[in-house]
Amino acid sequence: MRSRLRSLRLAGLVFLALALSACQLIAPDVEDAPLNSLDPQGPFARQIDSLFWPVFWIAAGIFVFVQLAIIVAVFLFRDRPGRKEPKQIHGNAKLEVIWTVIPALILATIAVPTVRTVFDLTECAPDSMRIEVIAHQWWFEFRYSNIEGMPAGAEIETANTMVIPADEEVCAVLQSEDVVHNFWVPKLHGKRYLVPGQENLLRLQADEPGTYYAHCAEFCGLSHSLMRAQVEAVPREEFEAWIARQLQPAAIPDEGTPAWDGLQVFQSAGCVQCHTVDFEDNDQNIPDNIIPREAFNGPNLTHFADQYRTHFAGAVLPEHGEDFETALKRWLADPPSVKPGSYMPDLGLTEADIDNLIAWLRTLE
Amino acid sequence: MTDVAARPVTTIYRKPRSETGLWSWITTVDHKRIGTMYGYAAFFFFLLGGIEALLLRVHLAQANSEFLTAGAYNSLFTMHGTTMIFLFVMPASAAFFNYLLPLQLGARDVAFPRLNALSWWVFFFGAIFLYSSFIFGTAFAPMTPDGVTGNIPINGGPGAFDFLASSPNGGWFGYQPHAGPFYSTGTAMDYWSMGLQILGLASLISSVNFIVTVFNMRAKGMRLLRMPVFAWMTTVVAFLMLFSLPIIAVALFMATFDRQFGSTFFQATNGGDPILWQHLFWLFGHPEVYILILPAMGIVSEVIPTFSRKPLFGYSAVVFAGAAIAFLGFGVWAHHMFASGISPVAQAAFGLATMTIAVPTGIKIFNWLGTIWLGKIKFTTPMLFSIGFVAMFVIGGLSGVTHAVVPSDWQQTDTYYIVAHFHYVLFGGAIFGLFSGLYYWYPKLRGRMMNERLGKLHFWLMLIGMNLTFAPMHWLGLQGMVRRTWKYPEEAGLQTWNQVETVGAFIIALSILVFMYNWWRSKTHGEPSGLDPWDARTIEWMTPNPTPEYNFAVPPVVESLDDFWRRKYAEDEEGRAVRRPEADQVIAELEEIGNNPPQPIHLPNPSYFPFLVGLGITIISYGIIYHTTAWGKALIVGGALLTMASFIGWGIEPLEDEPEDHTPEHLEPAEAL
Amino acid sequence: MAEAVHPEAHGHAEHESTGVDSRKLGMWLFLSSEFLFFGALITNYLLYSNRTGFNIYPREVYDIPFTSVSSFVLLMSSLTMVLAHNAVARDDQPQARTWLFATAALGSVFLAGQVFEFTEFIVHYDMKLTTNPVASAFYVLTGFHGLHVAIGVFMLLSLWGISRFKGRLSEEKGMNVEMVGLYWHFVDIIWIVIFTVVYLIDAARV
Amino acid sequence: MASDSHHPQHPSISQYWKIAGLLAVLTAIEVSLFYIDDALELGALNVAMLLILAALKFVIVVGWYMHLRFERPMLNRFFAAGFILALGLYGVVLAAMGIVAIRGS
Ligand code: HEA
Ligand code: HEA
Ligand code: HEC
Ligand code: CUA
Ligand SMILES: [Cu+2]
Repeated sequence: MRSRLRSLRLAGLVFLALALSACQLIAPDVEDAPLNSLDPQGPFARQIDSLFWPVFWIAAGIFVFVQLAIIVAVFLFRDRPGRKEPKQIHGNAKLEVIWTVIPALILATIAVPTVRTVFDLTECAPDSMRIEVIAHQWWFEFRYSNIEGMPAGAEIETANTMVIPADEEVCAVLQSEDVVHNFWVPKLHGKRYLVPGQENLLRLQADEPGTYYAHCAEFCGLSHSLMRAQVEAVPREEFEAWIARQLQPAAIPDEGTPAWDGLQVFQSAGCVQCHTVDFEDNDQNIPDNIIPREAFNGPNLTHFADQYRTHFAGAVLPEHGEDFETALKRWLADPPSVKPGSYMPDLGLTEADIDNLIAWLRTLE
Repeated sequence: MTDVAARPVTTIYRKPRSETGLWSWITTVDHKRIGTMYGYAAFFFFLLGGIEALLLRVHLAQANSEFLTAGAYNSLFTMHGTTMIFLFVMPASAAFFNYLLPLQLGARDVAFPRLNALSWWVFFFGAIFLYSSFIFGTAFAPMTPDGVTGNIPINGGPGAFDFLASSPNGGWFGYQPHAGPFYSTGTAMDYWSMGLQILGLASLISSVNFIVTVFNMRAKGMRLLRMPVFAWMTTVVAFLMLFSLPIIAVALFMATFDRQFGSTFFQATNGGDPILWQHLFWLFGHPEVYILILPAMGIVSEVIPTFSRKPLFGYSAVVFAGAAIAFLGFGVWAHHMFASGISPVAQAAFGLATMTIAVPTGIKIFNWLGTIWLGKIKFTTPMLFSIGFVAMFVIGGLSGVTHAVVPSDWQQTDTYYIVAHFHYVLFGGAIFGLFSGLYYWYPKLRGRMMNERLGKLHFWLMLIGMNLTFAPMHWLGLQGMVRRTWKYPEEAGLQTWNQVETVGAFIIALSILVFMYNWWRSKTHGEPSGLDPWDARTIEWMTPNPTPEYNFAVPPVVESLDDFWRRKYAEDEEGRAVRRPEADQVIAELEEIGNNPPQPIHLPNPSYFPFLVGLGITIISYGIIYHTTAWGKALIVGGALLTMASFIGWGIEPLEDEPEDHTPEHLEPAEAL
Repeated sequence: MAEAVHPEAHGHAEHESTGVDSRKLGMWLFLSSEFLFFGALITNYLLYSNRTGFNIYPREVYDIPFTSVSSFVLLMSSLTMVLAHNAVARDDQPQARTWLFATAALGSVFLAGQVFEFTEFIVHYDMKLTTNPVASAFYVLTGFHGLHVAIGVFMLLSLWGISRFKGRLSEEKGMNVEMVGLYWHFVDIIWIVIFTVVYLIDAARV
Repeated sequence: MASDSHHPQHPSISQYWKIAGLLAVLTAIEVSLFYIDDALELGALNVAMLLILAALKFVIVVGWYMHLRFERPMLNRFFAAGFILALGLYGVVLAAMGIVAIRGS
């Protein structure tokens, strides 16, 4: 009696485990899970998805088979009063062959589409648009050059927001300035490392215009968890308009405005050591990026307030429910308290400095 | 046999110089004592690693949590992973190898008792060395933009426990160049690379020792294919260690040279290649995961037949499958690098190679099922843990196969889906197996039984707790929860399941407390076990419990697989087991003779040189970290002198006192160097 | 079940063992694992020496005649080693001692050659450990080989010392000449590989 | 088992000397090949010949000086296992890493 109870409990538990895993499957899709890898929004992600599910169900089938076998065995062959000593069976060659061959066949079935998909998804289409993705501790930089509509030699740099045309293949050229990072836009494709000294390629394509979130997935230091980005897919015309806008230099604000004061702070407080702003021809020769770019590079702020750039600082600010202004204040006041280890130091700005800076930064559309 | 038993018992055996007290433990060369020390140390580090995990879980229970600083968080998961793998599962397996291998082979000790002590002491000092980073280590913020190291103490951001951030923080696989000199300034990662180096040395030494033991120390009649499966898995693991540890040794040396002496093997700034580190690490790292699981599989292969009262189904298939897993395990390392940009040909090849491992693993699973099938299953605590092993390991194995599907892995890699995979194989696998073994062989250690009711409570709490903790991780990973993430945003919708996991982790902790209570109480209150508490099958149960110092008073002669069972049971014409009428007498006699050896037995002398060599090596390692300072150089020289002097002492010291009379040669442990 | 305490087990009955001395078996196992150790170091060197763009490559600075001589010295130390072992086997203790010492001496000559080579590279060609990964790989590979030789010399001298101290060498217990010999020859064959793969072949390619 | 029973088959002292002579000759050929290559540009052939010579020396030292020829086959197998494993694994590493595109430094 007791042993029966016990095996019942065991069976119950195994079922609990089963139920738990099942729960996970039917649990309502969190509407706003921005990095949901089960919600493909482009052909590449979809191809992976349609490879994953069959494999998953095969695995689930094997899982159920094994667990059921355990439960049945536990139930039927438990020791109860009067049960005879078992036959001393040492094995069975036929069975061994069966359970060697069947799994091998199942795996062979999985292997074929696996290999095909690997080759399908690796090589960028030769005519696809190339966008450089450069990882820094702890933000992504995107560089555009040699793109239709851009004059030769021109270059566009953005931070944390990658704008791409929807429904078109884009080839991301992945590089790193420091350590190994891992670029992941779950709804568009799987991950790819960004390795210093090496170039990797990743195909991206979104069916529809929209915002697709990205995250650095390889551990890359203190603020690895705050190294995010967003991919903004826009219709073709809007993309071209965006390129045109990005090619414009920044305007110099009128003297006397808060924005003008902000620009002065930008120059005097040391921001120009790391940040670049491409100004329209000016006789003031505003210096920028004093530390050589090869040695260190902060985000290019020329179009900081571009309409697509809803987030900044590794796309972690503004945080949920926070408005842009407050977040920017928080950032400028003490970056390392927001992003531990951030290379952007606390420059000891006064509140007035910060307000002026924000006024100026807001003009950088 | 009667003639032997009737012989007057004269001298018992030559005693080691000190039998009890600290000194006896420091100088012991007895494989059982060494095994015991390994076991306690491993469990201690399990608690530390577990407490680290609990801190991580408390932190992660909240979106955007600021319970821990980022620095503390990074150190904690690094030390959690490193501890669990190198300071818990490996030494816990070593504890079982040490305690059981000679007993299962019918030997008196391992082939090289002093080298065995050396492995243990090197491990012990290596572990202390690694953990001393919490006290001596330093971690600074990355270099400032102008290329000058600021020696600015790490700003861990908001949160508590920042003082923990001085320990290694590069993740358990220490990816370069992040773990290199430019991005992990301070000494924290030096402690990591040197610490693992020392620990690796310990395992390398013991791997040679175990292989030689298996090939040269078997009792009469114990052919290779009559060895218990656990002994087989020990052999396989020893080969895995023998061939994989030198690789990590080189990788760690290279990392150390980068960090200490200015080479740039992995530093891209000067033409180094970070991918080389990944290859070398995983060339070791993947065999390593089979080093972690195969001992547990060996344990399960002992427990399941015993409590099914049937021989292991397909013994040789199980053995060969273990060897096949090990062999194939060398050829799949790059499945940890599917996203690293290796060529599609390599990705496809490594994906396929990885899948093939499911075949031999499946063979094991199905043979265990075949063993309980038609058996007469007794649900003792060890059996529950073994069944739990099979059930849980399969989950982890199957998610492993989904990683082997390369494009899927591009989505899964570096997410909690992977974390789920490896906790199912490691916790559901290795840990369940190890606990199964602890309950099963406890009587050998103490001569008493552990409490079954508490044991079952432990099992059920642990099973529930582990599923609550690790099952939701599959889901979270697919929902986009990245690994090693200090903060996840509120809007990511990940918090609920994270909270469930945290609750689960505390249920596991509770189950461990139950276990600890049971262990401690059973020492005095457990029922006396007698010689054969489980009606067991293998010959390690032919010695009295607790095991006498000399193991077998009279070396056994083996005639078949499961020799002990054969002595107790015959088969009727249907093939059913029938207890021999003389079985009880056999046991009584074994007990009697086991406690009263008919002949004097020579045991190897204790030695303090292994302890000193371990100490010397560790001192050198400290010296290397601080080699730029005068006292660092002094430590190197001092440590080297101590090591060399100890080796010379070792070489001169006799293993045994000159024998007065002849002992059977094959029982006498050999000794080298 | 009389087998449990088979009285014959006390005698010299056949038992399940390979018949190979445990120390010897252990040494061979250790040596075979050393292939993985040196293999990684050689791989490391080959990888970087085939990469372009470094300012200096070890192959540009090798002094082949010099290294050939020191390779020859190491090769011949294998001869003296095997003669020492042979002498011990014949129980010719004085000869054994001589050959042991000769082996240690030849090993030391090799080491001295390496020290000279390193100094030469550093001082004349400014190729330091820190110069670039090929240089580092070269120093670490040959350095670890040198460390093995040095440990070998230490063991040889210990044996020699023990034999002077005790008057004789015993093969029965403890460290013995055969074991050290195996180790020594192994270090030699690793050098055979290094000399060919690292010095001759790479240099030939320039 | 301290001493093995195979000693009688071991080479004699004079054989040891002859082997050393052979090794010396092989080394001499190696070194001269290196110089011949400078003159004749043998390329791959030269590499092949050097590798064969090294393999010969390797086998001779292992087989005769280390007596592996005269030992139980088991030792041979263990030793070969490490060697072959190392060749295989590192060969794959080199192949895999050669294909990776490098940005040059
Ligand atoms: C005990 C340790 C252990 C074990 C046994 C395994 C077993 C396996 N592992 Fe796992 N693995 C880890 C520990 C382990 N792993 C760890 C620690 C990591 C992460 C390291 C890190 O990044 O920190 C990892 C990561 C890891 C990755 C890399 C993921 C990534 O980072 O992107 C992959 C990819 O292929 C993988 C695959 C497998 C496979 C295929 C098996 C197979 O051996 C499983 C085989 C078993 C079964 C399949 C179940 C039983 C079989 C049957 C019932 C037969 C029928 C089945 C079929 C036909 C499918 N593992
Ligand atoms: C054998 C290996 C092993 C084991 C057993 C565990 C056990 C656990 N692990 Fe594991 N884990 C790893 C190996 C293991 N882990 C590895 C390799 C990593 C990767 C690291 C990396 O990324 O570098 C990892 C990473 C990892 C993470 C991911 C961190 C991240 O990516 O950010 C998490 C998060 O939840 C986690 C949780 C847990 C939990 C809750 C347990 C629990 O099961 C722990 C249960 C144990 C206890 C709770 C101990 C009992 C304590 C007490 C009873 C307290 C009382 C004590 C006293 C009174 C003294 N682990
Ligand atoms: C030492 C270098 C350095 C200095 C000086 C510096 N910054 Fe930064 N700044 C950075 C870096 C690096 C980042 C990216 C941080 C991240 O996201 O992790 C950054 C990010 C930013 C961002 C967010 C950009 C985006 O799109 O994500 C703004 C705005 C900014 N800085 C403004 C300033 C201002 C204003 C000053 C001067 C008061 C300043 N910075 C001084 C290095 C610097
Ligand atoms: Cu960049 Cu993580
Ligand atoms: Cu793996």
